[in-house]
Amino acid sequence: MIALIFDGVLAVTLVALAWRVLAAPDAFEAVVVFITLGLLMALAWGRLAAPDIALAEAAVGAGLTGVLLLDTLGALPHGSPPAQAAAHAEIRGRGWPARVATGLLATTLGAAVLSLEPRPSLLAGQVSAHLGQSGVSHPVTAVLLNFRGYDTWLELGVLLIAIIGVLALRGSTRLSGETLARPPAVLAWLIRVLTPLILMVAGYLLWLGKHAAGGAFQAGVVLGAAGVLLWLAGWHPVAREWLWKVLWVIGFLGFIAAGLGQLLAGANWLEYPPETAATFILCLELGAAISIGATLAGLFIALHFPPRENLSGGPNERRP
Amino acid sequence: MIEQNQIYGIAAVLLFCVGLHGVATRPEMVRKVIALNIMGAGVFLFLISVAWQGARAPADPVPQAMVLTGIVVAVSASAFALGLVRRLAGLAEESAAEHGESPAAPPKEDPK
Amino acid sequence: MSMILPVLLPLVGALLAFIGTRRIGAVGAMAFAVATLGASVLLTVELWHGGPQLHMLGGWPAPLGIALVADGLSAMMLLMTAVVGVFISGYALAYFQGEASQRFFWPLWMFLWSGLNALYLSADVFNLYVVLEISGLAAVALAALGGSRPALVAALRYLIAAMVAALAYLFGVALLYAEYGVLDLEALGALAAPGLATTVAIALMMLGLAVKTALFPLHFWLPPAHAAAPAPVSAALSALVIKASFYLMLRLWFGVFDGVVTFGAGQLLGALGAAAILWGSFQALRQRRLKLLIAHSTVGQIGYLFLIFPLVSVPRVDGVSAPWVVEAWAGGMFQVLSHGFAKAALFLAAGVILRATASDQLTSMRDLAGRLPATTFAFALAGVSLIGLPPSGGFVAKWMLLKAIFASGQWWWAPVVVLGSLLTAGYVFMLLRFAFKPANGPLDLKPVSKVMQVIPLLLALIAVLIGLNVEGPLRLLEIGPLTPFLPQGGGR
Amino acid sequence: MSGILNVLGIGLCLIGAGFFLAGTVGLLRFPDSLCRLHALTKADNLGLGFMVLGLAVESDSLAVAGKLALIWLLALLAGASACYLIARTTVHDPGGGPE
Repeated sequence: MIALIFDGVLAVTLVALAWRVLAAPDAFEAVVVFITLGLLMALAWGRLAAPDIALAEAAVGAGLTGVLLLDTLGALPHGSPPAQAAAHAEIRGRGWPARVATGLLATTLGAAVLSLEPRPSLLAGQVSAHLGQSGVSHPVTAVLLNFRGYDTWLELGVLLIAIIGVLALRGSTRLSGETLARPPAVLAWLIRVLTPLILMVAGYLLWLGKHAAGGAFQAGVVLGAAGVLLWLAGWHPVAREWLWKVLWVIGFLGFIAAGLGQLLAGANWLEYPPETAATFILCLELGAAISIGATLAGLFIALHFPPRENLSGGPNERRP
Repeated sequence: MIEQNQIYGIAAVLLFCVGLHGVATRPEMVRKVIALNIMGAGVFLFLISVAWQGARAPADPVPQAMVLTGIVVAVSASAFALGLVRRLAGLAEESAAEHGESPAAPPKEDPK
Repeated sequence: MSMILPVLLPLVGALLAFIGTRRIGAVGAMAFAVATLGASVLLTVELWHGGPQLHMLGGWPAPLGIALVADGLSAMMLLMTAVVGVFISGYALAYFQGEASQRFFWPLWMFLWSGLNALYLSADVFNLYVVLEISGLAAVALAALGGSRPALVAALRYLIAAMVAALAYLFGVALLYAEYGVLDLEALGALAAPGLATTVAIALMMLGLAVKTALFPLHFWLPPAHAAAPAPVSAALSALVIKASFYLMLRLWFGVFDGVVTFGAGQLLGALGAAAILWGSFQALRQRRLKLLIAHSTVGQIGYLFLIFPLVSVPRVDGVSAPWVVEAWAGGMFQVLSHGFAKAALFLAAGVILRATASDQLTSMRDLAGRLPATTFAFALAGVSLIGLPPSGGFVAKWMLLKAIFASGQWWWAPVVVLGSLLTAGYVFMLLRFAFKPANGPLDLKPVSKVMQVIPLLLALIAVLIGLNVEGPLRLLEIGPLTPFLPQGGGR
Repeated sequence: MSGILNVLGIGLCLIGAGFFLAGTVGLLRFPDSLCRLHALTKADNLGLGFMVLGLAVESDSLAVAGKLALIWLLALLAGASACYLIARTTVHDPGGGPE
């Protein structure tokens, strides 16, 4: 009973925070509340017995997305940019109709969700029945890398499209060239101390994925965070254009190499023999983690478009 | 009696709808991107509430894998959207600098 | 083996274009574009002789693994995409010559292509979400390539619409998974039964896909995005990308939820389609800028596709499909094909005019007939197909749709089809009138490469000529398990 | 024995929770950034410290207790640095900054 009350309070808090994110007059406040929402979401994942998601979401939802948003607010000039002004004009007068429509939608969806009856999933049963042949003992990793490895391969493609798209906006495939104000000494020191530790955590998570919560996604996200931190500290260990490109594509290429090799051996696309599946998965995961990390860090860095004059925007998008 | 995952299922629906409302009604682009992420969080929370199979049983791995994939897709799309926002702001500044004036005055925002 | 190639080859081309130097990238991507056409033809030939094809990814049978399934409908979409895709690629080689955006066009375009092919082959609702995101994100990134303010604003709006659509679709997938515990299309089709959660799931998925297809009134993002993109990109977006989400609507509606969807729901989709035909065509008539006109025409022409839903979603009598179902189906698919070729031709021809006159205004098209005869001819031919004059593919499409309309007794769609054609004729002739007007003074046109002039003409020719061979596409369509052709079925 | 340990663990966690509560109240009630930081760091360092101690008592292996200690150390490092950075910004730019 106490547990249910806790769940209820958490659920109400999540929704209230979401509302606050959208209602907050100040964009900076909205982002901070959004980050808080991400952290509380991690609690919800924990309550729903999904530690894999909690790990990834805390790092991405609250961490990287939050950093991207804050960084963007910092890069925008004071006040709303004209793009928002253009959009603003046509939004007027959608107050009550929109609220009623949202309410109706919420009622319908809510009714549909409550109409669901708990039943064991057919797929979950099949996953546990075939777990022994997958090469790993953690079912989430088995689904991601073996049973539905095709999804994971294509999803690495989505990351590649995002980085190519951002580079296209930038007009250059080069990441180096910008200089940032030197960070305070304490921050630089902290980051240098933490970096080896972060790398170790990423490796640990990667290895852990074989039999417990963890794996390429979580490790990759941690690597990405490390990359962002290093860059903020003014330390650019990877500056060469070709090296970045290799890091971005290596995970994707790994899947292609594995798939082609097996295809030529007469198997289906991304099919691994059960006896060597564990090795296949570990190699693919290593590549995927590196690519996810490099792409997330690369996205953050590439979003700092080459400097223009008078980039003096404050941290918040203030109300007039 | 309401089940634990139903509580989160309802919260998920509300997050989805609040996010959608934000995308439709908030004028600023950064806020729309945040609202999209809230919508996404709603879908993910719903998937995980579906995966829940009781306090003692491990959760269904398939929705968890779907959410992990979805999280990466969401962050990729958000990053690209923010790239567009920043490029637009940059263009506005450049054109303002060309015309020798400061960026256009921000529009008035309706008080909530 | 041949099942994965249409997905794999463009992806390898994309990687090559991204990693390689500018020159290697463009040439390599072009080579892989041709190879992708070859792979699509190969798969179609195998299908033609051997029936529907199945590939179990990872060696796991569905529903545990993801299945790739190719039937006649998939093959037709693959082939259309491949033919249009190769022409777009060839055009792009000339169009982007020496431009900075070239090195980003190729990887994004090849990613887009592989996403489309993966979509036609996938038989898994969640994998379809992933490939929708691949094609969606690549399409938005391509739409932003122009880099101008209007292009970026349009791309941002397009991205937000696409993201909302994808999330609505994903929520539907989640509801289906909660209800049935599987993701495979075939397994879902076998399990699906009427119920609140299922209805809401279908509604969410169709709504999301309708946004991506730009079905009226959810088309708001399309005209600016398609008009502001570089010409090869506009062609790909209008001819291919919106067709992909439409294909998925067909696949879900008739292939999976055939026993669940109702007559009324079909009528609703048809009504939206009818409104799209009238609204889009009328708006096109009012435009004074070339690319905006063509983009609005897309909104109108897409409407015809949605007439399939009311005409095919009719109750079966004694478990036998209504006799007009085949015609409705074929009419809709011919509209997909002919609009695909004709619209690609129009946007690519518009690119030629933009390059030559450096203007997007219709008035700047004066005396084009004398100066760019090939391009003007391409406009005329593509227009013939859009209007639906015999013997074009568009004529076959509209003729078959009308036949099905009268056979089904749903006569209320007939005036819409006719009026739509009249409005289309209106804007096509308006275009041609500008092109044949004598110039007021000397016009100096910039030279445009011959390749760019010939390719729109070839595409427009295809749009007309497919009307001469109705049998081939029909036989191809009949290969496969899609419900309308099954003698039995989950009758209501 | 395990009963006593259990009580001890819960008691330590409760003390930690008390520090967090006090810190939160301070964060909400104190007038300026520096005072708020003061409140925040107490919650971070002591609250988390007691929590970790309590959980370590409850845990059944040294490895888990070690990991918990590591978490506390990392939180201390990060908390101290973040606190310094915020304080530095406040001192350099007393009027500005997000309030």
